[in-house]
Amino acid sequence: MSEITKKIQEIAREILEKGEAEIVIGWEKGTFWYLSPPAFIDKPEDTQRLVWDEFCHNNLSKYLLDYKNHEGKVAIFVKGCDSRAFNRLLQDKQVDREKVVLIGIPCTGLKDQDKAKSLGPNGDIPKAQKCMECKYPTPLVYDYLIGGEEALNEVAATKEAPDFSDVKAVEEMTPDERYDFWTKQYDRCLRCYACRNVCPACSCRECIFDQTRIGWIGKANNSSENQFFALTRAMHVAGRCVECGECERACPMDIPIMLLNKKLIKDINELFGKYDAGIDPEGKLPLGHFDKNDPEEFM
Amino acid sequence: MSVKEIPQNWEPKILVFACNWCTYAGADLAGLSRLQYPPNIRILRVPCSGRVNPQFVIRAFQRGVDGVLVAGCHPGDCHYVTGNYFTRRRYLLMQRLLQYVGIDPERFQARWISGSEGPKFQQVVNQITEEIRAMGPNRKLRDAQ
Amino acid sequence: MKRVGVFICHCGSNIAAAVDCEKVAENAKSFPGVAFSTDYKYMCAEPGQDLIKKAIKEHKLDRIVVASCSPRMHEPTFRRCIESGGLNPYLLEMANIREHCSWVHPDDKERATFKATELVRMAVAKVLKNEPLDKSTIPITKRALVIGGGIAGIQAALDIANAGHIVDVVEKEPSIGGRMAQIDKTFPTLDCSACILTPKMVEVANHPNVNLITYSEIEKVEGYVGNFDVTIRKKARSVDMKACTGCGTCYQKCPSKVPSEFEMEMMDRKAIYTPFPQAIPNKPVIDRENCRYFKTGKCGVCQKVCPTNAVDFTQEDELVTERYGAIVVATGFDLFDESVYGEYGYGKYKDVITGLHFERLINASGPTMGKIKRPSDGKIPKNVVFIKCVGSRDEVKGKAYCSKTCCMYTAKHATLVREKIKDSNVYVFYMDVRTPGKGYDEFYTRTTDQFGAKYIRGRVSKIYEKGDKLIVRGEDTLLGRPVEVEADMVVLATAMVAKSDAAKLAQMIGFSYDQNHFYTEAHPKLAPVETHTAGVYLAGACQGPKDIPDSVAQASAAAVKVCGLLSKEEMPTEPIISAVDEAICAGCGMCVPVCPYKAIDMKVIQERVHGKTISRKVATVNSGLCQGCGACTVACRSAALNLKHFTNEQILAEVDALCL
Amino acid sequence: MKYAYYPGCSLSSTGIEYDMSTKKVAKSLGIELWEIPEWNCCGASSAHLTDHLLALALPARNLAIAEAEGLDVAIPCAACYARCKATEVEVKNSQEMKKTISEVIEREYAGKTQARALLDVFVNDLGLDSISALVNKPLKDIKVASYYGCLLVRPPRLGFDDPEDPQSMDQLIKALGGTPVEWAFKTECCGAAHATTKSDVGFSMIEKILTAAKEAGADCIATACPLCMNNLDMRQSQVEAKFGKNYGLPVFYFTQLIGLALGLNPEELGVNKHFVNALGLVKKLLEAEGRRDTA
Repeated sequence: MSEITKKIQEIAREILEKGEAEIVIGWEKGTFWYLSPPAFIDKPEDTQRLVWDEFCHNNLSKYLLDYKNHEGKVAIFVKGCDSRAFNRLLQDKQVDREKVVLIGIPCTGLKDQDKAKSLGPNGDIPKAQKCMECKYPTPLVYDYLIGGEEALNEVAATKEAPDFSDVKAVEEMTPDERYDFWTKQYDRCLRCYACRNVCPACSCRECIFDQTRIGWIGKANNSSENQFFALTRAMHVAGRCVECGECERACPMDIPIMLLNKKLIKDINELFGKYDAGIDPEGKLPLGHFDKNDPEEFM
Repeated sequence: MSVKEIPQNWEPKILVFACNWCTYAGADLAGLSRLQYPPNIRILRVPCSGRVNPQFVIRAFQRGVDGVLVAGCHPGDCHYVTGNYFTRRRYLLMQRLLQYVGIDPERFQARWISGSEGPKFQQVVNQITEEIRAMGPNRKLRDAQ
Repeated sequence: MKRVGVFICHCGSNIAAAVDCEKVAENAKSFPGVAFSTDYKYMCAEPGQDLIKKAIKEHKLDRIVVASCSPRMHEPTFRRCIESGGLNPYLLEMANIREHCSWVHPDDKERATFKATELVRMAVAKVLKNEPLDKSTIPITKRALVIGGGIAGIQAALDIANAGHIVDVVEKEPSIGGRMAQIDKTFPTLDCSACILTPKMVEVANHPNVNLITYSEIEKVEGYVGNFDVTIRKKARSVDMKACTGCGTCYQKCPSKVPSEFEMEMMDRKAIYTPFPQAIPNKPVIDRENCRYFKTGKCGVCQKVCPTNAVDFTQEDELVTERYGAIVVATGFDLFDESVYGEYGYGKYKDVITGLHFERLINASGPTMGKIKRPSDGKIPKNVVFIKCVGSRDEVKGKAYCSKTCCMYTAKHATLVREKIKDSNVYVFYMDVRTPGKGYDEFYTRTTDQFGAKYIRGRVSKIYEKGDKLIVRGEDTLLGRPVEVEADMVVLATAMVAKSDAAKLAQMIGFSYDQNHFYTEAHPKLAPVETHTAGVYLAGACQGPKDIPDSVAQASAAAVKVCGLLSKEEMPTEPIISAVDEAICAGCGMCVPVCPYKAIDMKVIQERVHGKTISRKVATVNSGLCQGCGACTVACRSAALNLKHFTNEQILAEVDALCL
Repeated sequence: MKYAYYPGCSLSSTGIEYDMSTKKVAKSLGIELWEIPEWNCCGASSAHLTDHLLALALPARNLAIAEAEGLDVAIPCAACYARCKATEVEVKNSQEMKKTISEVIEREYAGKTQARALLDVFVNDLGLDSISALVNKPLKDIKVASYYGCLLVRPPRLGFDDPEDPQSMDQLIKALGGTPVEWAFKTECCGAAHATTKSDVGFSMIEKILTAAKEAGADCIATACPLCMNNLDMRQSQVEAKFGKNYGLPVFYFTQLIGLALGLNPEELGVNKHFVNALGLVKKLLEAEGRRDTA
């Protein structure tokens, strides 16, 4: 890892020195050993703060939204999932490809932060769930690549495919069991909207959950409103979720948000044919087009 | 949910989102033809089934509706050419998502009913009303009130 | 405070028999915002409407709910009523307590009354959020475009031009005239096709209001009703239209021979050519693919012999953009690819031809000067077999539909063979004989009775060559016996199919077509010449197989629609359309592909953020195109798009009211 | 490539050379044929005229055995193929029939196993390129009239080729180095059993086919049906006598022609078992081959 850290620092320094970008967004070590929060570097000498380790979870693409009105270029590091998120923003017309320098990092998978916290630095910390199901560990779009083509091939070999066993387990419950399961989950929701705030598919200027004048949702924190939030958020990212798992990581109440997202991914694939979001920014979105031969169940 | 739990004098309340050009006209035709059905449905007129935001459906359950039907023109017959094809995609997904969070499949349904299908309108309303009556009041997703 | 007036109609006893209208009116008084509530026997009648108008004044009502029959019936009536009472017509909501209540729940007055009350409560909740809407107008460009210069296009252009409007006719080929120009005689009168077509061609060409744009194609169509911006590609003719006198010296001298499309390749034309002698404009074009000069750089004979120096090898395609108020699509048809029927040997046997070949064979200016001769050896055929429904009514190999014209033109052909070759035998294999048209069945009867064509009901199973004969084998299903005919020539009545590029044009303009690529009319009965796109009309066989009288009738119908549109300076637009809240719109563009009318575009707006001016993209709705379906509102996650009169707020209010 | 093999009764009697050549050729081309154990009659001609259920149940039993094995069935005889295909389609499209049939034959049959004509398997599964790659004695200068008969490519939509103007056997002949002749009698009825019961009708039908093949310039006829073979081959001399003609047209199963082109021994292919001398043509072919070799 330290070798990659060195390369990251070098390339970041070079980019800033050459003026290729005014800001480089990467990761640095945080308060705890198991956290590597994002770092916003604008001076070449600060690039030594940058690191790459198994805890560089934050999806940096989302931060580009903060630089929408920034005149100069911004450079960011992208893992496979960050690059899908970048494509997501590109497809949603939220970023300008010309204004971003992408530095790809082939990623062999990160470690579970929560487990790390409880097991300690010497424990055998397992991979994060999202990484165990990662179909795209290598960046799909980049201007520079850490480790070159070789690393790309090496990492590509580690790719996994989600088997949706967790989704299937929920599907196999009775309706009442399912309802109880989800009620228990969303009764914990604080409606802090952290899941929304980190999500690269959530790029609205004004989220409907903040639109009190229309009255989509009340401010009360109760099961009914929480469930409205859960279902609506899920439908809003349907066909658009890039599976970066940031929503679930950001959730302070450990709500299994990806379990909803993955259900929609599974259904979209079964109903409308194979589709992975954030792969082709020019393609059609599953809910943005239709096929006359879609399954007919409403006769 | 067992029959015992159904309160006395309870009547199901079912919301029907009907597109103006087909299903609303189909319901009008059922009326013109004097085809009787139980008075449990409330029709909400929208221009096209493609106007029905899934958030309206969840809201209805929150507020205490026992069942929701989204109905529009048959695929290929949409007054707005393609609206119902999007409806079909959206609600194929939405239906599965609702079931996934525990809503019984009978509670949310979607159907194509044309302006000439008065009898089909009657038959669909009869069927849904009976199904929901047998299940009792919906308590899922409801506001605590 | 909003003041809602509620009016419950008895509809005689239609509602009152099953719903306690007085009670509903009484209940409504307690609904939030209701300032006045009453019931009356007939709300739609004059006294009922007066009651509403009076109440608006007396009780200072600012929005109205009428609970009566279906809004599909009387919404316009009550909108007019409250408008004359001084309110904006869109401040009305209706509760349908007849079709959706009294008529379907006649036996349970208590519950029907309860339901009616709830329907009224929903309507009141909605009307409280209604906004006054105004019809706006869009200007109409007083110029029409006709695409296709066949008989349908010519007729439509003439009718529009005669009504005093300017019309451009765009034709792909070097001459107008279309399929009808290829046809020899027309059924059921047997008058010469050219004799009735060419005067119309001349008329349209000389009409002061008509502008012919031949050898040109539609490149791009933008805009909407009243304002279509159409880009036309004028293909390089290589001949200066102004200088050319049409003397014909060039094509007499041209050394490159090319099979003539017009003559169904039974005759040659030159590389510089007019498709047929009566072509309009009667000025040649150079077919560059086959021209020796363009292929080898050597030749230039035409240029040398041209007395007016009109030949110009350097001409290039020219793109022109023009604005039109309305478009008539009259692009015609193609013929089915008959080689699909291997057993009939089309393409294998020279003397198996199509009906259109036959038209040229029998035409006095055709390859045989009107003498019916077999293509293989030029002999006069004695036994001629006609096979109908080749490609039509055959779901397996061809098209499921009936091509409509084949029965009649086959009867015509049979008559002409018998007339021209006295000792001939004519056999017609048919599935059914369909002759619905004025004088059609009489014509068919003459074909069999007077001209002695032998009609055999049954399909042909195979055709094969035996010496210089074609053996046609089939079944006579009426006799239940196989039949075999030794024929000298076989004519296939091939199906009419849509133009191969029909779908492309429809997508470009933005209207729909069916599985056979025929253009879809807005309503099969009540709007047969309109498309779903306002301002675009259909004429002729591009909409479905049609004969000449039907094409001409439809063309005139389309012309009337165009004239109706162009007779106005501007047209009102329905105010129930989508609108974008630019402050909220993030410019993601999800709404664009779901709009069936291409009514949503992205535009750039400028705004000040933290003292800096920035520009960003937002969606914008074209009020001329938007039809108010609301599909975009659901595609928009942040509800930046909203549909007027069916807003999110209104629908949520209805849902909430239902559950109180 | 493995298929269940349903030879049917003709292939163990009058059509034995079809069976011999099929097995030989399949082996050479690398197709494994698993003969359905204890197969029964497909019921052709008699069953479907008398009892619909019986007509479906008979082939269903054979198909069910193959289905249990997870194999599609390759069927040489055109009549067996037609009956099996009819059964497959009807069972596949009717839950009710599926149930009834399974009860009658006391086996599960879901219509999953497909009935495939042997010609279809060779041309479309194995492919013409794979076959021509193995040809070492091309049928050079041999003009063949491909005769499909009435059942092989029918009914429309269910078949593997154009029902009126089929091409697959012609293409196969081309792949073998031969020349298919253009003729219009590819799917003409051979008269079936009429030659026996109403010989004047039957014989005139055979005469038409033989005359057409001769006039088209064919050296021989290729067929895919044992009954067609009977009529065209066994009855040929009778037809010649009756109509005063002289055809001398050898008739081959298409499998025999493949075998010859692959260089297999003609006798192992049963070429010596025909009524109209076919060995003569083979000899001519071999001699021509020899001349080319020495030249």
